[in-house]
Amino acid sequence: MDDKLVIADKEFDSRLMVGTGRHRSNEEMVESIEASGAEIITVAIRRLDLDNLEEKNILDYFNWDEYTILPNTAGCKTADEAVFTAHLAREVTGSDWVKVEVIPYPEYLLPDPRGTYDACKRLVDEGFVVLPYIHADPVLAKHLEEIGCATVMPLGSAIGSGQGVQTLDEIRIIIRQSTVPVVVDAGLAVPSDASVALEAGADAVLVNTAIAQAEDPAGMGEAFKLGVQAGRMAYNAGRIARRATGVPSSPAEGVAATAS
Amino acid sequence: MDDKLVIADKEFDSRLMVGTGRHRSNEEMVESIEASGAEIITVAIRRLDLDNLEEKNILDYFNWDEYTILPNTAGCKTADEAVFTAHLAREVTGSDWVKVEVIPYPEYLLPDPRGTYDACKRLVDEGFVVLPYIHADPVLAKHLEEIGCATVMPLGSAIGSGQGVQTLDEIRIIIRQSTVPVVVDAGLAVPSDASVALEAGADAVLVNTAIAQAEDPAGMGEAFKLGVQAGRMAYNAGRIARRATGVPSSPAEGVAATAS
Amino acid sequence: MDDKLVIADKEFDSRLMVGTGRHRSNEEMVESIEASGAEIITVAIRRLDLDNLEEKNILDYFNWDEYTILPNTAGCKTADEAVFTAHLAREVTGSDWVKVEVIPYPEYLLPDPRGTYDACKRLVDEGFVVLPYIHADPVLAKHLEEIGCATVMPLGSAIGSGQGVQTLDEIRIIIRQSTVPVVVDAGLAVPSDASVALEAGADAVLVNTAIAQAEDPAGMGEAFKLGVQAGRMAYNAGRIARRATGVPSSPAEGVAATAS
Amino acid sequence: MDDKLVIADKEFDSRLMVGTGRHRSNEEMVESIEASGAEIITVAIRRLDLDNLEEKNILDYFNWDEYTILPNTAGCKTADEAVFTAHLAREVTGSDWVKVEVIPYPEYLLPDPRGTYDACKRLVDEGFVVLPYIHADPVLAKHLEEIGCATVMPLGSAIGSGQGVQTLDEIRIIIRQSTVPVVVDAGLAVPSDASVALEAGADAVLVNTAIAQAEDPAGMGEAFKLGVQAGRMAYNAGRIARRATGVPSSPAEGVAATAS
Amino acid sequence: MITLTVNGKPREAEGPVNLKRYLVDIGITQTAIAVAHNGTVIPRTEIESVTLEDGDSLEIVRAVGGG
Amino acid sequence: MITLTVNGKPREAEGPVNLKRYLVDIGITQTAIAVAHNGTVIPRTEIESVTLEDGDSLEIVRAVGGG
Amino acid sequence: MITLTVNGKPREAEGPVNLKRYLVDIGITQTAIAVAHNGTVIPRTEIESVTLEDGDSLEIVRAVGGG
Amino acid sequence: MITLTVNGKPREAEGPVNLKRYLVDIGITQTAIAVAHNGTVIPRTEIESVTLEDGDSLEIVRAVGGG
Repeated sequence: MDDKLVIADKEFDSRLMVGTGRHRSNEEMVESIEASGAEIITVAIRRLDLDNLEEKNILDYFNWDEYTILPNTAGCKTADEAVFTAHLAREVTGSDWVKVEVIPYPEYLLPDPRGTYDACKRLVDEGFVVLPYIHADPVLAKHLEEIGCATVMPLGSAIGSGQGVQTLDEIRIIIRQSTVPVVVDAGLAVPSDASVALEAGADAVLVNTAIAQAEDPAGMGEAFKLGVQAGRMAYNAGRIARRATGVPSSPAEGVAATAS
Repeated sequence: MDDKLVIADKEFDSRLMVGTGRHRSNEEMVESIEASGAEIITVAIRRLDLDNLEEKNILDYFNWDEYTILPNTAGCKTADEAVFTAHLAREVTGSDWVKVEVIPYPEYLLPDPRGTYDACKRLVDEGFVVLPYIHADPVLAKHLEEIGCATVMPLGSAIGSGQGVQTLDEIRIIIRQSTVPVVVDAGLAVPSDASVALEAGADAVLVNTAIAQAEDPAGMGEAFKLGVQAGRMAYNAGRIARRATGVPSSPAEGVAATAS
Repeated sequence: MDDKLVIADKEFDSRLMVGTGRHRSNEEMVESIEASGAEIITVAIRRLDLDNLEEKNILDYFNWDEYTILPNTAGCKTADEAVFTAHLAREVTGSDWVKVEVIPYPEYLLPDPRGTYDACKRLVDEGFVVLPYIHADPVLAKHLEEIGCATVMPLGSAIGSGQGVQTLDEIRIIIRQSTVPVVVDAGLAVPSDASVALEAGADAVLVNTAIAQAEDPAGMGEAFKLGVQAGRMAYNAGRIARRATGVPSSPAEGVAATAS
Repeated sequence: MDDKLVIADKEFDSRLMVGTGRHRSNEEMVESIEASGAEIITVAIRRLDLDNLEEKNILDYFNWDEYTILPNTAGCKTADEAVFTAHLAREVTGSDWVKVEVIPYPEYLLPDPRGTYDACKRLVDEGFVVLPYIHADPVLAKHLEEIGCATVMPLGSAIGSGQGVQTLDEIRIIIRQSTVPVVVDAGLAVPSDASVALEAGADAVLVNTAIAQAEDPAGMGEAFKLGVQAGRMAYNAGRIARRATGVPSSPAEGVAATAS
Repeated sequence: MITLTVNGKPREAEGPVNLKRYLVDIGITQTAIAVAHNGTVIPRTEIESVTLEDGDSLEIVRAVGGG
Repeated sequence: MITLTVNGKPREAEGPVNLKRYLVDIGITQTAIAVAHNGTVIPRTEIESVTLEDGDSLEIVRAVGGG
Repeated sequence: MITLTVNGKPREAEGPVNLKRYLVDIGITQTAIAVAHNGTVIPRTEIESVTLEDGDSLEIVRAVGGG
Repeated sequence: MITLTVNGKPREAEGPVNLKRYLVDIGITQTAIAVAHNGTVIPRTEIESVTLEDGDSLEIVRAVGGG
């Protein structure tokens, strides 16, 4: 079945996006991302270390014919910082795709709805392909779609918290209302978290810490690949309804009688 | 990696068991079971319809070199009925494996801990390979293991309810204490339910209604196959811990400064 | 113990606010509000029915020496409408307190973070005492506090949905960060929902539909009164911690030995 | 309204039973139990300390005209031990009421369904008023009722775990099927846990650790008193239904129009 | 005769007419109301000083049950 | 003529009759079945050695779809 | 001298001795207790009629805080 | 000699100096970078046309691992 993910007219077979942060080594990073089958990879933008100019650039670890790069604005506390970082990112990567993060307070790493909206509005007007990271707020998601964002990326739970999808009810509403792909981002810890999102109709998920910090990143990368496929297949296959009471899976009639 | 499921010294590559009930057609049954990759198949024992002796026998739909048959005692309300049905099942199938179900009340289809224990005790003593279907009761599970049951099969939620794994805390205790395979049975609706069980360390799951009654049983069968593989892989890969607060997946240092 | 709720320097003994909507009769409304012990009452602002000028005004049902009136901007879809309605409300009630609701889409009745913020900013600058109804968004809550809102009112779940407090994790964060009272509003169905919020450290709750649409509104009003008191008392009394395993409540030592 | 709890033809105004274990002092014990309004008090049976015969007996701290004593069989691992302890308890207390606990494994403090059933059967036949502590197993509960137990006491979560009511779905089934009072026992940590049980139709709750180990036991005792009353009142008052979407609590019609 | 829009509906009136007078004319006696004239909320104290012209709009509101 | 109870229903038969013969008589050809005679399950190998008397009961079962 | 096992510990006593007397001798004054003699619970009323022999075991219990 | 602020730290340089030249001087060879001059991001193509004056600030960034 042809069932591709389409973002800004670009088609993808994989519905799993992965981050490149928090890996214990670049070798584990490359190996686990290959195992995950992801086609979209996020990176951050940071100052060049002028005292260590020999360090190998992360971009050199990947064959960019096979991957789409998605720079983020992680670390930005305001709309201005996010727009500035997006401009830098476009120069660094040559791509106009950007994952917008505006996070004013470090403790819980939750996004600022107003700052995020303002940054997205300006970047969309400048022609960027904008994927905003947001709280699972259906009204904000609708407004971001209306100004031309390419996707919405509601959080499942706080970044790196590993609490899974705590916001499923709101994400269901976002999915029902959205005309752009809904990508569940942040908090996913295990493949079942990804499956839950896709079974509910989410178009994709983004995973980083769960793979990078697993004991076996490559194994977890492949596990997420299968979990995402399982969730999407189940969504297409049409699940059974929930019921308050049970229903026998064996026939009620025709049980043999013991001697009485 | 060699990571087989072993029940009563028999090895299996698949950790998904499937039922044959509630299918809309035998064709859908066969197709979806093939798609699921299951190696263990449950059947029920019922009176032959003397007015319709031409009906094709369900056993004729499968190549039994590829599958292990697991007759159940569904429909039995007492230990006596379950033992009697197990005896009939052995004659019908030629196998001494039996899934013991003792369910006195039809509305919620919940098993009787005492009747189940008594039936299992007698059948184990007779040399049957006994897989009891039980409430997620860690003490009962331990006692059934102690009398020689081949597995324990705690329920996730009521049979056919599609409520998923509502008993995860108790199942975690059962897993921690058990020296025989723990097979989560009943209530699973979507692959994430299966993944959740396997991520927690369950050895396998049994699924019937979720596949048989899906809009596309073959698609759902394959989805469960992947979900079970994903869950097991994630269990082996070592998941990240849950945290109350977030942790950045991008570096905190080195964010470029906007002009001030 | 002196443990009063203080909003904009005004002290209250009750931590339960009640709405006046959806009552089956004004008699039930008055009776249930008295039973609830609430001291803060919300009302909506609507066009006078020129064809039915004899109708008794809702304000005439209460003795305003005993109650504080809190008009809301329910029905407003934009910041402009909310500010306009707040101006009307001040004329109608003679009070400058206002519960700000900006809800653009009717289906899920979820508030608009940006529109709500803009309306609050303008009303605070005009000298209103502003209590904003918001999604349980910790960043938005912090920003509303910073511009001078008197409280924040995060939702437990959608208005009238009766789903209780689905947003407890985010509400805990809001409570931890907030220097103004946190009032959990919307979705509460039963007293345990109110207790849960107060046990977590919320300063108050607002309830309307749960009381107005109960079979016995006066009984439910009193039930909420007790549930709110119970929750606050428990918060002050210091709850026990959660533990993964059990701890005996009876001594482990000294059990009498049966004859052996 | 006359809404008494009736156990074995004895009437009680309070639906809160309390334990006497794990208190930091006998003074805190007495004070908190008085604050809780409980009328049924549990005690354990243990060997007399022959090296400390002066110690004041716990029974001397209460006026037994006001309380009903409920000795338990805590510490018993088998039916025999529980029956033996019940015989001792009857001599010690002069009462034939007994809370039957049969707990073979110490780590999770979960009851043995078969051992509990056997002890109850023998004690009921001997004329005891038997209140069994059980896993939230609807079939076991029904069988215990059928042999003449005075109540069933399903657990909310493991004793002393403070995890609240994790077994609500099963408890709802037990309530629906039961003709004897259903008392939710174990795991309750805060008044909302008690309210949840009573709102669901449970007849009473038993609390020990949550009060005894609170920072302020008397305050927590009173909080539970109110929470239990709130839950029962709400049950009688008829709660609103849960809905997937919201319903406005203010009128949809008649919003004033801003100038256009 | 002038035509006003009152609470969204057209209404004929003798006019130009003073707002306070008009409210009395159409039978509004209760005091716990608010009035907006052409989109501007009119404080109680200034109701007398407003004159209604042809085409003017009025919003007349009161409190109702709400949550 | 004898009367048996087969799968809960009364049935006339020429008899006394050998069980294996009776199964053939009533048209049962498939082999993946089991038979209980007066409450006792009869191993395949012993079916020939059972004689049905008046009043006997039989349960004849096979596998069906179940979970 | 006889040896008893009392609450799991060995104890010497002058004996054979009457149970009620023995309880007094070891200083047990409180009444809210129960006694099991060789595994049998002794009703209050029968304590006087029990004689302790060498090797007998006693369990002497009372109520304590518990949940 | 001029003083620049480069990635937040002061640096001496011979100058005024052309930006492209300066990047080479301090040893930056890799191309997958971006530069902001006094808060403005400089497109690759325009790096040659920028002259650094005393007191100017530069931000020089590259991609790193991030989520």
